[in-house]
Amino acid sequence: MQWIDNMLGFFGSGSNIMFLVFALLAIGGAVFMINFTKVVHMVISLAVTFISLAGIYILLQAEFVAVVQVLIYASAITILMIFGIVMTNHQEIEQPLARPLHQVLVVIGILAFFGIVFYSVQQAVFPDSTVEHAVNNTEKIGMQLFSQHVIPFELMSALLTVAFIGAIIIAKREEE
Amino acid sequence: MALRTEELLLNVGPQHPSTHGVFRIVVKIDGEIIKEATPVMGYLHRGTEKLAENLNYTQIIPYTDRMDYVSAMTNNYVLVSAVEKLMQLEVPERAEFLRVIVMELQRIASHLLWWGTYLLDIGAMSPFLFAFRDREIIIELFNELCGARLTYFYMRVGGVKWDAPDGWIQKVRDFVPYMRERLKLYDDLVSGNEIFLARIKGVGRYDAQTAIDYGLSGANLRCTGVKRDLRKDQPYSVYDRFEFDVPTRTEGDCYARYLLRIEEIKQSLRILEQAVEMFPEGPVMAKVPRVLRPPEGEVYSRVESPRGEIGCYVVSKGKDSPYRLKFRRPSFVNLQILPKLLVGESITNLITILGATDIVVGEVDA
Amino acid sequence: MTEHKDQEQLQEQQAAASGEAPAAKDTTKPEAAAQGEASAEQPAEKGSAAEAKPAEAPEGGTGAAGRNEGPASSGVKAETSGRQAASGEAPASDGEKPKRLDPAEREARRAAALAARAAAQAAGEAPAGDGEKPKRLDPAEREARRAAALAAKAAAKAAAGGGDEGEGAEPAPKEPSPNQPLLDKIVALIRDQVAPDAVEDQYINEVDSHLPVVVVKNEHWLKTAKLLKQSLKLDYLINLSGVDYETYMEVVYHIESFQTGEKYCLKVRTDRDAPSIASVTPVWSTANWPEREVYDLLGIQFPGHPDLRRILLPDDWAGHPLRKDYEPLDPEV
Amino acid sequence: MGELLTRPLTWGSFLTFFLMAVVLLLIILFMVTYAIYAERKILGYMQSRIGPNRTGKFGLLQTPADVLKLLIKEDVIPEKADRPLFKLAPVIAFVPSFVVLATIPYSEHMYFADLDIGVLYYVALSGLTVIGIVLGGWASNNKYALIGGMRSAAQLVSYAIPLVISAVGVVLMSGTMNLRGIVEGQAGWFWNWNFIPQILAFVVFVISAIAELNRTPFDLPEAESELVAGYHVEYSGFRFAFFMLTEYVYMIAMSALITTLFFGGWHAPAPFLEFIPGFIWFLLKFCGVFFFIIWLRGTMPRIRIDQLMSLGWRVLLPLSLGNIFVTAIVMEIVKAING
Repeated sequence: MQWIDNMLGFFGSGSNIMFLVFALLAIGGAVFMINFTKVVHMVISLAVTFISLAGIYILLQAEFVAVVQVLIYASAITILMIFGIVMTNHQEIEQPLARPLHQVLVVIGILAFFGIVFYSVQQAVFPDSTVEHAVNNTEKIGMQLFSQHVIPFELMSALLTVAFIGAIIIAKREEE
Repeated sequence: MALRTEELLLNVGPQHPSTHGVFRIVVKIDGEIIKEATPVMGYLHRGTEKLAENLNYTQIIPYTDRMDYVSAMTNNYVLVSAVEKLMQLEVPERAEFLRVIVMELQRIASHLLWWGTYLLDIGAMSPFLFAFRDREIIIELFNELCGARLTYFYMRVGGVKWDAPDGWIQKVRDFVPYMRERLKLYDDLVSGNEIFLARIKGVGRYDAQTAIDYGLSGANLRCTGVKRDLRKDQPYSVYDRFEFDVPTRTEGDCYARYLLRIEEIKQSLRILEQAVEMFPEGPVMAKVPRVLRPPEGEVYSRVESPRGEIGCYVVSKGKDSPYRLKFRRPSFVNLQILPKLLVGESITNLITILGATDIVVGEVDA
Repeated sequence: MTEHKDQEQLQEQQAAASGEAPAAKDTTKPEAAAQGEASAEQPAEKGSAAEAKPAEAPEGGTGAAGRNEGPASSGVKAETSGRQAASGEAPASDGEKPKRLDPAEREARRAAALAARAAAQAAGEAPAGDGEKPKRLDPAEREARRAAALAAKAAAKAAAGGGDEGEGAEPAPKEPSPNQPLLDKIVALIRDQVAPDAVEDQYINEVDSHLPVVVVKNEHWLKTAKLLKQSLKLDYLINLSGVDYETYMEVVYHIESFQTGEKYCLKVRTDRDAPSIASVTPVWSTANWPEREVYDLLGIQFPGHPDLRRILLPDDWAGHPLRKDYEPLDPEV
Repeated sequence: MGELLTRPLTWGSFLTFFLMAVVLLLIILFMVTYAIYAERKILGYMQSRIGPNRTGKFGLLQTPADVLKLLIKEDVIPEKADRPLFKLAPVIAFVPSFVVLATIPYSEHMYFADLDIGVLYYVALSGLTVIGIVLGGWASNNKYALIGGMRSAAQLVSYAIPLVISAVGVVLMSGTMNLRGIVEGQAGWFWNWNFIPQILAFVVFVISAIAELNRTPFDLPEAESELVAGYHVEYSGFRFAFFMLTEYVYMIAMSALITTLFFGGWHAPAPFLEFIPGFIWFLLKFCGVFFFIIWLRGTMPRIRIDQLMSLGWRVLLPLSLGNIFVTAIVMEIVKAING
């Protein structure tokens, strides 16, 4: 019974427990995102997923990515979506009732998928030496962006600026 | 396909901090821009005109106190002056002086109240407390004179009820320089503030033609450059004896109205200063019969109240109560232009414009 | 201070000099008091008004000093006359009003105003010097002065009352009102431009500063209103009120012109059972809410009004409260 | 305290962290209580009145009494409100306000998280509060609340940008985003503090910070004269208390952040004054900033929403961008001169 030992070892570490919590929240958020009927509720569960992902990034010691995740996805994008929903007129569409057989099949499929993944993860042997974490990964990211990847970075920013201006022009035209 | 944003129907009032009473404006907004505004009033309608038909003339006076409750003295005066006109009464000089003094004090008090609450509407908190503190002095003066702080019931047909107590005139005299000092402080605190100017300059603008067409009066009319002040144009009481200016401005916006009201306080102080110097001796009440029965006839009396022209149309059939009594309430008339001004403005400007109109809901609804 | 005393002495001398029967002089008084500046505007009486005013100042002293010889009463009196004088002065300094007068009239008014000012200087300064005195007086003296003042007042009233009666006798045919030309002008205009029978009634409301009143026939009202706004530049609707006269209903319009300064009162009568008067909201935007108010409280219909709804009372209110036959739905309330 | 953070997460260290967080929460609650009291007293003196002086000595118990009242008040939820979101919104608004406090270094040895990205962390987390505010406005099913919530969202999102970008100037000077590092870079005399070399960034930052705090003259979301009370108009009792708490905790956090970024954190203004503990210096500077924010409330009227937006996008953003540019150039020149 190696997997029980594995489990115990897993729960012995605080960061693993946190990982489990974040992972469950992320998945739960995604599931509820699909299942809620009110659009605003959906957005909130999506935000939960975003924040949980940020938590997982922190566990991976990628603070910069985590913070950017919160800054852009969890706050900016979520608020943008809420804005769009609240400002526009929308009717709540009644969910069509799912057929029972359909649901049973879905549950079986999910369980099968879980079993396969669980088994293969248990079987897999990870290499012992993990990559050394950068002590100051923000600095590293900065170095990478502005030295090796400076051209893609600039291209991306130009692209975003163009999209930004385009959006303004379209919005202006509609106003007239 | 164009994505349209939803139009909202927003009820501003009847209970809203910036309608200054129970008054409602139904606005249709797109985002924060007003597409349509419909004022709804009558929440404070007490049927003053109907009640008056069953009361004798002296009994009506306290009802006028409650119309424009921040300027009760001018309301008192418009009614008594109408009856005096009808009866062709000669009012003792001292009484007329007392009337002028209390009316000008009232004008200052009313403008102070407006100033404080307007700044509160704009979002500044301290001026409100400053204004109330200074207004308190005037109210205390009134309290000393007639025993009431808000609804004075001070004037009577033929004079005033109480003579000034000892030292009262001196207190009024002392108030003038004090208030001048305070006005300087007000100017320092508010009048030059960038945010304040940005908020009210150019907002709620109309021209003289529109103002006359809509029958506006008071600072709402003078802000368009029309020089109209009944105290000068058709002097009543003893106003013809005082030297004062009628300030006007030509911008026609909220800022002009703001400056005018501040300037009017200064002019009122000038009048007060002269009135206390010229204050005569003598009785404060003419000989009038116990029961007032004005002869048959009708009269329209008009007075420059802090809010504009308050008028009183009395039809008498020779009885002790009026056959018909109608008040021209400046707040009611001035408010009419509001829907026209609001279209295309933001909700924030609704407050700015409504505030600058200076209405008292008790007067709108009467 | 000495100057003031001199003024006072001068005044008393004048008073002594012109010691005539006060009643005769007083006849001009109520008129001057009631009309104020009106008397100065009046072209017919301009000369007499100008003369009356300076004469009045010493006369004020006479009335009082002759009877009571109290300094206080003379002060009161002198100031009253000063006020009259000043009221003559006010329009001249006003700047706006002279515009509406023709040159000749203006000239006359100027003369009147100047004379009045001179009188005011003579009389008006007396009370200022006088006002200082009471502080120095002992209570007894003050009491005496008070009594004197009251007596003076009563006497003045009696004299004024006598004057009133005298007035009726003096100008044998009823003295034409200063605003008679205005009334004639507007009536002629309406008759000429609208319809010969458009004017139902016309008179001068003497109590109300000689306000010209015209009663216009209901069916001609809208056309008249438009005409008045255009031809007479009556651009300011001061007040609009409805009255229920039990046999008919009436809507009263007080209208003023900012350009000429003329003021009129126009009335339109309507049937009481189906009251209806053309709306003047298209002419004066001010009329909008007052018309709604009249509709609300008196039930008069205003065809042509953009939005005739109740304004002060709730929409489901029964009846129109200002009608004389109004019975509240629930008398307890 | 620093070495604690580097240890692996065990149940023991978790408990320690948890207890410390609870203690911090209590301290913050105490500070908020007296921040409110201080605000009322200061405003009172500015408006020539006394302020609270009845409950307890000098009115010191006034705010605790108010809080107690709020807690035992009936909790009203509008019938047509979205109940789950209505209840969730105050929590979403409050939690980030408390979480951001973790990264502030109160003195050289007193801090909770030694993050390399302290500045970003603050901004990112505080952005989450907006969700709570918008949701509160939306869930109340009240038009005033909705408009208040929308205004708030628009305002907070637009002002977060100049806030971050103006802080970049400071980051450039210090060469780190770690708040402790930034403070350490400001040691020595007070002219080493960032507010002098980064005066432009300082001004932009303070303006944006006040806008972020929804304080006068940028208190539009709850502009009571227009929107009655803005997004929390339907809230009562302890849910309202949560929003109130959020606001004041942010005020404390922002004052602390400004102290850290621009006023040299725990450093004394002159080296010979270093014998006074750093925490005292921090507290003094913090109180100064806090007083400034209250002072503004006593004197300023409220700006209009469109003016607010154009100020943020057309004035503050270009200014802060320009500041980065100038700072970078000057730093390069200085580097070149120093060889």
